[in-house]
Amino acid sequence: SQEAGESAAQEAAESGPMVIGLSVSTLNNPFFVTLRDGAQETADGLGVELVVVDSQDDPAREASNIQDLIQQGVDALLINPTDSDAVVPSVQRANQAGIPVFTVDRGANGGEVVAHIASDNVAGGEMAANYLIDAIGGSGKVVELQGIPGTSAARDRGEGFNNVVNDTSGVEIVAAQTANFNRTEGLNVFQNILQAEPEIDGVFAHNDEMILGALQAAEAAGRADQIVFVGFDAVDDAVAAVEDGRLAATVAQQPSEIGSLGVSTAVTYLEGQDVDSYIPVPLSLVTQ
Amino acid sequence: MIPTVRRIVVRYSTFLILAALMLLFSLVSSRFLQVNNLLNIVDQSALLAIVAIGVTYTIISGGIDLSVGSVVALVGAVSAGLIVRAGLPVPVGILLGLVFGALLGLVNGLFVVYGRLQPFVATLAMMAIARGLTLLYTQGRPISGMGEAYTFFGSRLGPIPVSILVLLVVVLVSGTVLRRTPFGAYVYAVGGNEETTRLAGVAVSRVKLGAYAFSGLMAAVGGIILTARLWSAQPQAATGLELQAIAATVLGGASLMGGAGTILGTVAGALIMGVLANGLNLAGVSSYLQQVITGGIFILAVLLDMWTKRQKV
Amino acid sequence: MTTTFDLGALFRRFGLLIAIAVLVFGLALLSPQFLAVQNVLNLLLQATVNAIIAAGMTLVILTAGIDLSVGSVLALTAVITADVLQAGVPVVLAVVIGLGAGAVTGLVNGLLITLGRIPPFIATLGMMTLARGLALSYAQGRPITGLPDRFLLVGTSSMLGIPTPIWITAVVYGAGMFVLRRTVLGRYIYAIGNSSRAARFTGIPVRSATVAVYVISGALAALAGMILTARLNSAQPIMGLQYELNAIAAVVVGGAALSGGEGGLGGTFLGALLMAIIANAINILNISPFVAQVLQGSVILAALLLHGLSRRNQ
Amino acid sequence: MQYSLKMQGIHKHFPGVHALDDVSFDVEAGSVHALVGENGAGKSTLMKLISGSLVPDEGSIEVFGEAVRFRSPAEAQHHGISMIHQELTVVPERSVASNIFLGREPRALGGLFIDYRALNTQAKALLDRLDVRVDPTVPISELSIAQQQMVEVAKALSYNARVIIMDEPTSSLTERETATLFRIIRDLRADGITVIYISHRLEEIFEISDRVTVLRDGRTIRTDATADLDEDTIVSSMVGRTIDTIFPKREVEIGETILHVDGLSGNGFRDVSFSLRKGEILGISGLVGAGRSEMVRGLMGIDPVDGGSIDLFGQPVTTPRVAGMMRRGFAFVPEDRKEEALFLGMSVRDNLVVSLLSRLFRSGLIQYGRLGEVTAQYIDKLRIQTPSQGQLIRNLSGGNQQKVIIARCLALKPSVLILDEPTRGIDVGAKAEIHTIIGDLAAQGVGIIMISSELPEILGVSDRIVVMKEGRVAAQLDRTEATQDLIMQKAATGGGS
Ligand SMILES: Nc1ncnc2c1ncn2[C@@H]1O[C@H](COP(=O)(O)OP(=O)(O)OP(=O)(O)O)[C@@H](O)[C@H]1O
Ligand SMILES: Nc1ncnc2c1ncn2[C@@H]1O[C@H](COP(=O)(O)OP(=O)(O)OP(=O)(O)O)[C@@H](O)[C@H]1O
Ligand SMILES: [Mg+2]
Ligand SMILES: [Mg+2]
Repeated sequence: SQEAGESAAQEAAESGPMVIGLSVSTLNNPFFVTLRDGAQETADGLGVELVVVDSQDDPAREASNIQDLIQQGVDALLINPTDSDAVVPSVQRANQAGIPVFTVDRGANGGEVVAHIASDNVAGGEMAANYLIDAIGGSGKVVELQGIPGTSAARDRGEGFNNVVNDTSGVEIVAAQTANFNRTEGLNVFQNILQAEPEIDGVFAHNDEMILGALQAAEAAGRADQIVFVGFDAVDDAVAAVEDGRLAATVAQQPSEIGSLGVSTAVTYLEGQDVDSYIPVPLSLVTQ
Repeated sequence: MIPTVRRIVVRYSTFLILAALMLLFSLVSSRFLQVNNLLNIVDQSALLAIVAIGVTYTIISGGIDLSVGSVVALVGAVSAGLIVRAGLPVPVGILLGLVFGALLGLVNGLFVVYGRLQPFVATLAMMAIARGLTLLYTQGRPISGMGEAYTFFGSRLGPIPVSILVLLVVVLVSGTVLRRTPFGAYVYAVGGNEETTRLAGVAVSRVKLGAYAFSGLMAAVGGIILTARLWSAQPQAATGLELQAIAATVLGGASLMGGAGTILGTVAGALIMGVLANGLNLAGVSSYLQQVITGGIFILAVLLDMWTKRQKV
Repeated sequence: MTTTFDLGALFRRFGLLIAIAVLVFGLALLSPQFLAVQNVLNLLLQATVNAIIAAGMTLVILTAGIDLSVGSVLALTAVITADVLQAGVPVVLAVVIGLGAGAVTGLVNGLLITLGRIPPFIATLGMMTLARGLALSYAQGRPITGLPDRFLLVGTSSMLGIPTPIWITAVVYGAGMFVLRRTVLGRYIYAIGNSSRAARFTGIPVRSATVAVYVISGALAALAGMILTARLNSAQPIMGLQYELNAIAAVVVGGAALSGGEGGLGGTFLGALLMAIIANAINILNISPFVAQVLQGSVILAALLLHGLSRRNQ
Repeated sequence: MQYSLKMQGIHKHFPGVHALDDVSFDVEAGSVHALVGENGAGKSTLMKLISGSLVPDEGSIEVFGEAVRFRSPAEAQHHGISMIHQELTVVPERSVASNIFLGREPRALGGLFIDYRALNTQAKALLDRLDVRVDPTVPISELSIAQQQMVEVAKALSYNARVIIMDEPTSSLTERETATLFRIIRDLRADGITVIYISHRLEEIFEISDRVTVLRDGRTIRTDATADLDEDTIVSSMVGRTIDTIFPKREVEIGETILHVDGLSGNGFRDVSFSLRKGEILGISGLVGAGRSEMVRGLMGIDPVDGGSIDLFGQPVTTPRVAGMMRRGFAFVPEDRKEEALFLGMSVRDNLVVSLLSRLFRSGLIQYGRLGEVTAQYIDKLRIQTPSQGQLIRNLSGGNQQKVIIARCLALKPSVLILDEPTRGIDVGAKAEIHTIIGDLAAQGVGIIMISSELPEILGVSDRIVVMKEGRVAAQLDRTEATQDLIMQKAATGGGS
């Protein structure tokens, strides 16, 4: 595929600026909006044209969108898959068309991918769990607010979190409920859980939207100071909440960095240079 | 002369809108009218078209089916599960999936006919239940590894996507059933005037059950195609597809009051939605704006359709 | 007032009440938390948004219409309200602007339906997509956070120990019932739902009354959006996804017919309450999210079948 | 004597109504048997028991000597019984041919498919026999009501039934189709087929039937040979008292011109001119599709008009709109009671006051006290029979429903009242009452426009008669010069007056 990259680079040199297609899983979520923005900024800086399509979390739409990008004859494809399995045929289709594929944030379970630029959601879940367990003093009752059931982010983050918690004696998950990645539901669901569980030491939510809702519920119930809140994604609102001391921590995946690295990696490759097949974007924990 | 032109405009307004949109997009992007892109559009619209054909049956019969999106996901998961987990041969897994889809549709019909529930709510409840069952069955994880015999339905035969061939078969069968058989005639009749149809000695219950079962079957076909296209059954697949299917059906000239609608119209309606998505992508319109434009064009198209139909022929 | 007080309607409401009572009794046995005063208040609070939207939806459905755009309108008006608040517009004015924006979307729906003669399902389906796109464009896909404290009071304050949103809902339902029972518009709404053709022949201002219900529905969706925004201290362009289906379910569970002319706000409130109870119980009992939807769908089906039975046995 | 039908001790209850109370009913084979009775007497209910769309609570039914108990229309059809229902039973979007053979389409290819060619040819043959010249492939909704009614007749014939029930088949037919229908009925009788015929038009009963059964309040009052009966006897058996005259014409002082219509045109009518004076009853007559209903709908502002002028009390009315016309003193009783006038799911009171609300309560707030008073006043004045103001109007008999609609118009205190087929499907008793009301109104100075397809009614009630043909005024006749023959001639052949 190195050859493919070279020929694509030649073609690009012949016919105006390089065009990179970016398929985003959803632009209804600020995390991916930031990812897109990071990519756009870097593309603008490098003089590359970026064509963005939005799958709205629908794998079928994603397949169509990628088909359309291929049709447009983009030089490289940056895919942020809605699902690692469902994206495989699309990756193969791009392979057949000779377009190099890069995956960002979420990987593909098949097809030829030049490079994968991401931070590891499972590791993020583990990181959150370790922090939370420390913060509550090694033992206690915790709650898990899950994302939309069946989505890969919910699966991976939950897996990482549960791996650690299940291995730690003294920590008990007293409630695991879905709030669909949604702030409103985070608020309502956690309000109900607060009602059901007189004793809660910590909460982990699969994304910041839900933890912010939960925070709101706990504050309204006057129990926010007894509970440690850990979110995921480090969206602006959450970082602000950490700064205010309301939120204990949020796992930062640096979406802007992911997007930016995605574009620059693709450009590097198209210019004929070698790139690593896995480009990790470090996770960090945003705390006060 | 003029009246003939008018009659044609009224009769084929959906197709004219489709043609106008295609003309528009071909001006915007030179790649739009390439054969490969046109094949892409049909490939991309096949799922919607097939599911919408099922919904068309229920709408003509005076009902509606909101459960199709969930049934697509559930059948996809079950057929994939039967093959991957239970090790059944692919044709058997697919066949059982289709039967299962028809059964789910039949259950909708039973609630409508014997439970005397309004179709909108009966199928709304089924929408929630089938989605829940999908999550339960998959435990929230996609199922993959069905093998090439299965993913064949999402692949291409030469340049031709297999989904288009499936769509053709579906259109042929469902169109013939609707236009040529007594069952099809009764679907129209029930939707046009249920009491009269009953008085004429037609077994109205069976006709309605048939329409819902057929809708379930079409959703099942869609489920197989989608799963094959994605090489995996996704628990959250096809969310929101029901409203798109209804929109396609209505764009195709069906009346939500029942009694009117055609298969070709529905297919054209689905193609309009597909052309819009594809054309806006090729034109590089931002996804937010795409939604605004899609909503606007949808309303305009229906306005135009209503307006032409009101002009006396 | 036979249209709202006929025996059948009474039976149907009675059936729903029994269903709710049985459910509450069972839940109280399963979890002592369930009937705690605080939980009851929570439950009512959580019911408010759906209940307010469903109130507008009830009027729409009584005219044999439907409004699929409410969820998107909620999001659109919420981001607009939050944005003008952040721009420093006084709270009262911002609320008026938000409600006005909701009313305008309703007006567009109403005009498409009456003048454009597009079926309500279709017109509002288009508006649903369109308004969602506008909300996303307007907010660029991001939440708008950090609103003035005075605005947050809409969602977070209490009066006499009862959260303000519950009071607001009570006022909405009180006003709605007044409109349906005591005003000429209320009679027109039932008449249009009964037979829009006859309504036209009898000189009822069908168009303006129809437009009015969609305007009310849009404004109430905006009101619900404000409560949500105030509770969350943030407005998001993806708020209110699928709220239209919840609201319709509440109305129908409450005994209204989608064919129009039949139903009332009392039933709708019970319908919204039932749905909130189910969601609350799923959390309180920590039922697996995988089972949750199956349960929700089944309880709604059971409630509807129960109506059907009481309707037939009268 | 062979009986095609014998019914014994039939009972049928509806919630709150004992619709049939120990009815016995025998019909001789090969005869035309008329069934008469007031609105709500139970005629349609009895017929539905025979045709399988209702099941009796008690009693026995024998068809050609065989005891039967039909649970569906299909079973009755198998026993050679077909029925033309009182209400049109058509599937509007389907073709005429599909409507006729619904449920019994000719099949092709081993029964799997419908043979549409055979369907259309067979339909055409049937329609030709009935003298109905329509294309069997057009959607039935494109036909006029009268044509649709004739298609219903064709449908009933197509069963090749031994017993054909006709429930008020002529209520929306004009004289010409009625004549055709009677010819067909005589042919059927000649072929030995039994016809059960329901009508509120007594002259038809005498013209066509061999025997008559009178129903009253769900009971059989009498069955006799038609020849042994006269109109007064039938009427008094039906209503349980004697009625002096169905057309009580009062002499009224006719005043100045209040309405002048000049060259009015719209969809279905062209260049219509006439005037109406205070206290005058203007009858409008014409054949099927003459455009009378369309014309008055245009006048009321329900349908758009595209030409002509309307002058009311010397004031021109530009672009009429319903509510505005009502404010100006118009009131309208539409042709299709169920579709255009009634709110079936609402109470008698709500139906009665609906047009008055905006006038009575300018603030928009309803005072129930006022509403009750007004309603009570009109229920009393028009002797509307209802257990309460809150009764759902769908539970009232057709005649009483019609009185509620007339009351709705009277409550507006109109200066011009337009009635489109005000007594269609209404029994003689109620009919006479409605005619009395119309006469009283005229006496009070109201100008009245009445469309009727019933010539005796037009002749009996009107002061002046406008005859329409193909959307235009064919003649204006004074009551002194008008005769049935003259009206028919003008309506059929036209020619200005
Ligand atoms: N489905 C029904 N439910 C309740 N009541 C009914 C029903 N059908 C008929 N009735 C009542 O039964 C009685 C007999 O009605 P039916 O229609 O047989 O009268 P009819 O003699 O045909 O009158 P008309 O001359 O007006 O057609 C009436 O009081 C009517 O209101
Ligand atoms: N032969 C025909 N084929 C199709 N449509 C017809 C035909 N004759 C009349 N019509 C339609 O029927 C309508 C008028 O029918 P209608 O019978 O209502 O007229 P009318 O004079 O009001 O008579 P009535 O109200 O007494 O039945 C018109 O719209 C006309 O276009
Ligand atoms: Mg009758
Ligand atoms: Mg007429």
